Amino acid sequence: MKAIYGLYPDPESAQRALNLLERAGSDLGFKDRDIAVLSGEPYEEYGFGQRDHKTRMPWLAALGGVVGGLSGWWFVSFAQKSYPMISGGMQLVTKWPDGIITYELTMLGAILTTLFTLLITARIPDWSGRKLYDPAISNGKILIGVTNPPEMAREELEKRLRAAGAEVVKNFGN
Amino acid sequence: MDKTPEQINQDLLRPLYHASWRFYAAAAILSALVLAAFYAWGYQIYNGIGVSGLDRPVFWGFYITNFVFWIGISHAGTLISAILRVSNATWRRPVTRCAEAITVFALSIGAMFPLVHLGRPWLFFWLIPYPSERGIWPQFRSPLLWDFFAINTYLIGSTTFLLLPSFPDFALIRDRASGWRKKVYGIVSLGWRGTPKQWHRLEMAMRIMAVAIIPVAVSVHTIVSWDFAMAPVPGWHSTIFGPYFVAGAIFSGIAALIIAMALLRKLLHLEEYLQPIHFENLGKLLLVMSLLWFYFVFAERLTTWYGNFPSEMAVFWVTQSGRYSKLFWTMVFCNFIIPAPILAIKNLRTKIGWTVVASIPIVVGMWLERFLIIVPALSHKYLPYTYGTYKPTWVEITITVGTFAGMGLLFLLFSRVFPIISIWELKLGGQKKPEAAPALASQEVAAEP
Amino acid sequence: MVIDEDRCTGCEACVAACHAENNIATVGDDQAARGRAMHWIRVERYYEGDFPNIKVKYRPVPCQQCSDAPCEPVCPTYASYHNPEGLNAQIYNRCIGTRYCANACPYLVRFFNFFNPVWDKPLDLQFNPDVSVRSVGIMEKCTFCIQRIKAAEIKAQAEKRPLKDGEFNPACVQSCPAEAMVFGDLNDPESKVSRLSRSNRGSTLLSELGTHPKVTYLKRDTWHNGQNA
Amino acid sequence: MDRRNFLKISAVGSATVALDACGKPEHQLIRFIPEEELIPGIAQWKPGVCTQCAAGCGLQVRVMEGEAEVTRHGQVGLLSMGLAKKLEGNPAHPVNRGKLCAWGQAGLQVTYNPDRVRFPIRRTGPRGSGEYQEIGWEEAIKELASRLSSLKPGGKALPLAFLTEPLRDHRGVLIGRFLSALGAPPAVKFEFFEQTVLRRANELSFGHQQLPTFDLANANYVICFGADFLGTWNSPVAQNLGYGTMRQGRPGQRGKLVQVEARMSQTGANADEWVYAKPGTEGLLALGLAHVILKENLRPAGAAGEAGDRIDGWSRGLPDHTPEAVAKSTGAEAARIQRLAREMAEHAPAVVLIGGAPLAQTNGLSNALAVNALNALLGSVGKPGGVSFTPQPPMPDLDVPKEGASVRALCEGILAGSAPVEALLVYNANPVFATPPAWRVQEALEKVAFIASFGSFVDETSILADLILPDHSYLESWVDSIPESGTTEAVASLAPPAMNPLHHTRAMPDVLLEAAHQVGGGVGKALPWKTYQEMLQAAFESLRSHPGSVSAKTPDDFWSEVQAKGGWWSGEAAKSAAVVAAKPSAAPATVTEPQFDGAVQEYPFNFLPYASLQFGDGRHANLPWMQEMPDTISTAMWSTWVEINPQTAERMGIRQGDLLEVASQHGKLQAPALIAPGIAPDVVAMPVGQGHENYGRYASHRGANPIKILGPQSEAETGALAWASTRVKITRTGKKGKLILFGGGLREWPREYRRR
Repeated sequence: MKAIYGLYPDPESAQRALNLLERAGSDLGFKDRDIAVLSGEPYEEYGFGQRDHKTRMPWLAALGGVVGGLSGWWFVSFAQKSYPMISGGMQLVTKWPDGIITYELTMLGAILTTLFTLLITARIPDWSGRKLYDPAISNGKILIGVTNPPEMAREELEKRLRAAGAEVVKNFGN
Repeated sequence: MDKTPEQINQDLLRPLYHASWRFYAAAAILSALVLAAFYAWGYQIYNGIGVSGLDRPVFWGFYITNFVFWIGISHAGTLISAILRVSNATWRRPVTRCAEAITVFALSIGAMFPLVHLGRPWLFFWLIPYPSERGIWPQFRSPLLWDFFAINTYLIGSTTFLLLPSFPDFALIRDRASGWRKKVYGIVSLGWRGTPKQWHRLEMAMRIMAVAIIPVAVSVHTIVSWDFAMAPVPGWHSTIFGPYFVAGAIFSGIAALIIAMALLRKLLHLEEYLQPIHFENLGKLLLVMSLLWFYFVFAERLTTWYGNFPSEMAVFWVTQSGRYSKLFWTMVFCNFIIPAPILAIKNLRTKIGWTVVASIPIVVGMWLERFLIIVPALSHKYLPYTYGTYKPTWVEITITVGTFAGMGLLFLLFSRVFPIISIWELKLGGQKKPEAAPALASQEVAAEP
Repeated sequence: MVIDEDRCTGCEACVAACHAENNIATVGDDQAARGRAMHWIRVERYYEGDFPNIKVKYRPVPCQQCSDAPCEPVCPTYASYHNPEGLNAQIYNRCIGTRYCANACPYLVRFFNFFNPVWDKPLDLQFNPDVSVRSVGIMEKCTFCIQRIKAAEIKAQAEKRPLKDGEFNPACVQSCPAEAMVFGDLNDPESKVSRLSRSNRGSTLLSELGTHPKVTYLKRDTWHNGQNA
Repeated sequence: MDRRNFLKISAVGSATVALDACGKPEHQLIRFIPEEELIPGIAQWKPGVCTQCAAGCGLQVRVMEGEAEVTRHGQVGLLSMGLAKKLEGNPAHPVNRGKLCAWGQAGLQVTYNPDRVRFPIRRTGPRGSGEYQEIGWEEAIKELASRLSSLKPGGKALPLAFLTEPLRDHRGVLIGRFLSALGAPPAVKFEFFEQTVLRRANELSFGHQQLPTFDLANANYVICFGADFLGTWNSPVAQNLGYGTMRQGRPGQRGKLVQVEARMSQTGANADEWVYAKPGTEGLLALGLAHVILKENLRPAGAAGEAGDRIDGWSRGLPDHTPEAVAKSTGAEAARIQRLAREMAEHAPAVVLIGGAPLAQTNGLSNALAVNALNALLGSVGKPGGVSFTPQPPMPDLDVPKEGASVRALCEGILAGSAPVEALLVYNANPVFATPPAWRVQEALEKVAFIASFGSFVDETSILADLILPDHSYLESWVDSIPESGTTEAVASLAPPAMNPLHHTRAMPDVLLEAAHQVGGGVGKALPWKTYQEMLQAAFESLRSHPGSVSAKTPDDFWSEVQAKGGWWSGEAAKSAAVVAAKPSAAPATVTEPQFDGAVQEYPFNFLPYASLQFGDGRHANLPWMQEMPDTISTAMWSTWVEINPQTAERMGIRQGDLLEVASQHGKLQAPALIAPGIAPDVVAMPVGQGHENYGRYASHRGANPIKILGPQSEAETGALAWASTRVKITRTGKKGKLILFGGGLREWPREYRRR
């Protein structure tokens, strides 16, 4: 992967750079999804921190819970019937106590679904190291750049990234 | 807080790089205690559970006391941190990591006790529902199976809850470290980069987890209480047990958290991050829980006393004025009479030292409470002919001490590999507000299409 | 089973007979001092009144074989279970020693092997080969001498006839010198035990707990000569 | 017949063992050819006779195949043999009717006891050291015979003494014949809880020198003075059976039991009414009851007959024994005495019992005579629901030998030199353990040049022996028994060995017979039988002509039938034999107050030892089942204790389990306190049976022996030990004693746990 990016010391300049890039995409021949933003903090209040916000994670979690609960209920009923033993004068399939395990498995289903949705949608784990990254973001810098920029637009991009207030503009993958 | 991100990084990552002789000395002592506990356990497995002081009728003693106690301590964490997250209490930020770590460790320790107390621990896997060649499943009517499911769900949930917000911090360490650290943290950070998508999914996951973990935590301690309440034992068979145990768990958990935070603050020089306000806020919570605890105790005793069932009264009097009364009144002192005034007085509550003074007796008192729930009831069941008593042996005492040492040791090691305060969340608290917020994150999660 | 408190003299023959029949280990003085002695049946002794107007009541307590036994649903491994004849059986091999059943049992008639039992040779030659010897870490309890029940059933089956009332007895019932205990089939309304259990002196132990025991106690009677019966 | 001769070492067997013998040396055993045609897993029931106490109950022994480590011809090996697995009562036996008490159940642990003497041994160390050397049987019997032959009659009798428990079987006959043939004095019989006083009283009142039998099953009103007849006294199984029937065996009718004593015994615990009487005043109370009956003419005055004549003042209506006077001396209320007297007179059949502590007072005989007279007054003698005497089976050989001297007299003779003993044979008697120190038994026995014991166990007495010739257990040998009481039929129980011997032991009668033959001369001729079995067969043959439970044409049939049934009994036919015989008149007795050893000021407590439900007089203390069986009153296991009244304890600051020092004029001991609500404030009680110094691993050095602080007072008329007449003082040691209780709370509804 190749990329060109600028490192910004504060969120305002990063936001400026992002605004710039969003407008420049059609001129310079790159798509909106090629714009890369990396930061050491979420910056929820800024536009650049608001990218890619569309997710069905809560619904998936709820679905996972339902699946977990149903499989729990089925499992417990199946187990109680598969080796039928009366115990303490209770019926063979004991609904109220089974509800407890159903409940726990509902929650477990929701938790695991959330975890896996996160891992899948956030594309982790990824130990390849081939993706665009700069350790400087750990010191509070914000990275704004373009992945796989058209070769001809490189210089123009570098100029604009600087104009937005980049401390430094770097190339990645060359 | 006006520290730059770089200063924060330096302050909070220092413990990962520098360890004094005190650390090694403490680790050595704690390890020795833990090893002693493992020796005692091995001795017990080899010779039989009879080397403990358990007897008839007190078939459950220190081990189950410790089980309930540690499971209770585990509520410090995830539950508090989840509640604070859900209620968006910003002062939570330096507290949550520590609290979540307590949860995971206390839960792991607590979950060991059902195994320690088994008569035939080498067959513990018969508790696990798996299709075995014996053709028989475990019995799902048994509260012990509920325990199995609840504790495992809680353990998975709280471990996730602890680890998820750690990835960005691991990435931070990876970026700043060299050598083996870079490699190791490179792996455990899972390739975290910090794209808005990752940040958002992480925060979204944390929000869902926070919502999900609260009912799990409540159910865990309710189910632990049902281990008792489902058995027709005088003093156990009570509907109050669920909420009573949950309240007690949170109570002891907060106290443990305050103690742990005060220690870390002192030892890791985090005075600027863990400030009196954090202790005061936790202290307020603690005061509420202390009052709530006393309310439950009072309500439980009063109904017992008015009910006047002979078997229940036997347990009642043996704790009020009989054999166990000294322990009972110590418990009331530790859990209410000492901490409540301290925490109620603002001048004291705002001083870290005083909150610790209020918390230490609570940990002791809550351990006693669990002991007093188990032993007097079991030793005074229905038929007076079967009354008995219980005296622990060195085996149980060693194992009990070992678990406290184990908790300390785990925490010590944890503070050496994890930033004890969630760095990115802390920085988040120091973020400047945008002057003109372009697209504000005012839309809530649920409002998304 | 029906136990007549008016007949029981507290002689403890049942206790010794039970030990002999069921290979119950003696635990020795140190263990007994720790409350670990195992007596599947015990004779409870309760005082009433004060000297010199004092009385004693004896009550033999074996497992009550509850119909709705609290020990059963709490066992995670079905070691404590309800057999088709309605007895609370203990499957030693399934037991992992959570001791939960013993806590749940209101009568405290379940006993735990805190250690492997010790039998000084040649005391082990006495072992009843029909009863398994329990090892460390498991619960054991009164079985109503299930080995005798099974033996009698097999014999009756082989002879193609129904079991007779009183054809066999658990060891405690068989030895009881005052004939305070009667054993039989409660499902048969004509058996001696059924008739006695309907006595107006009859009650079950801790009946308020809803365990529905299968042992009926006949309470102590007063002196009468027909007229005030 | 003797299967032991059939035994050979099996080459095949040892090869099999060799395969799995790798490693563990105990597996390197020789495997013997199986002795029996037993099917594994299938039980055989063989008859037996219980010898755990004198009651003589019939047994059924469950025998199953098993592998035992046994010694045969000096070699240890594994043997597949029939092993006794369970003891049950013999349902046909007239005494116990299929029932069996705890001692009987624990009989298995006598046979399988790990502390049994497994082969003949000769002492090598000093006496009491417990150092022995194994010897062969030939050598052992030879030594015994030569010792006996070398005895010279110094003046009158041979200086030989034979010390046994009271035997009610043909062993006793054999020993008697053996001794008289040798020219030795009759056997000295010893047991701690002796019944001499009661036998003498019954002889005086009713003409039977025998223990009484009570028809409790038909009684409507029972007053018992001190006898623990449901626990340890006389024939407990038979009495329990009768008691059960009295209580709930007769539709519409339920008898009443009144127990009079100073310390609530197991029987007292079962009483409908428990009456406190000062120790030793039971006879006075009985006369108080008689006074009321006589005065109110509730029974005809002459009803008491001869038994009444034995009491001074009876014919005059007992004017000195008004309820008020009796109340003063006994501690029972006068109104209660009147009520009890009316109740018992009006609710026939009524019966009165006496036994245990009231007879072990200085006035024991007069107490018994008073009770006998009361029984006679109530018309209960020889009647249903009353008292009778078990007829004896018509066996001509059964000339139960005369009573010999008492152990006390024997020891006095030895110590004083007036009746020296050069050889002493001991069989199932342990006087060193069970005699008061003033009798100086051990000192006396140590003066005896040669002591041989037939005991299965090394106890305090047999450890002094020079030669131990271990007996078979009663499951391994021929046993017979003629019950003295407990049934209205004449009974002769018999059982062949239920199993082969485990160890290299030999039955005492066989050893005695062989020794007699080796001594030769008149002794051999007086004992013409080769084995005890032959002797028994000859004795039982005499029963064949009498109607009874076994009828057979030929002697062989009869013999095998008697064996199969577990004995011979007369059936209902012999009941008439229980009719009271007349008795030549003797001087009437005055019922007095008892004398005690120790002044009240210094020794404020009456000390009441009692027969333990677990150990009896101590002989069962080596059985782990009995050690761990909770005592029925205290619930104690593996311990001894001192019972003390709660108020007294509170006054003295004594708490449960506190180690107390109990001191009499003759010694002191330490035992933990047991708070017992059923004991009088000025009485302390202790169970007999613990405190053994040498009695195997289970009994030795456990608890304290109350006999060792008893005074030597004896019953005035009979000379029997008045073991209930010692007074003691009590001090706290400040330590905790080893009191192991099985039971928790004392009361079903503990009052300390009610709402306050």
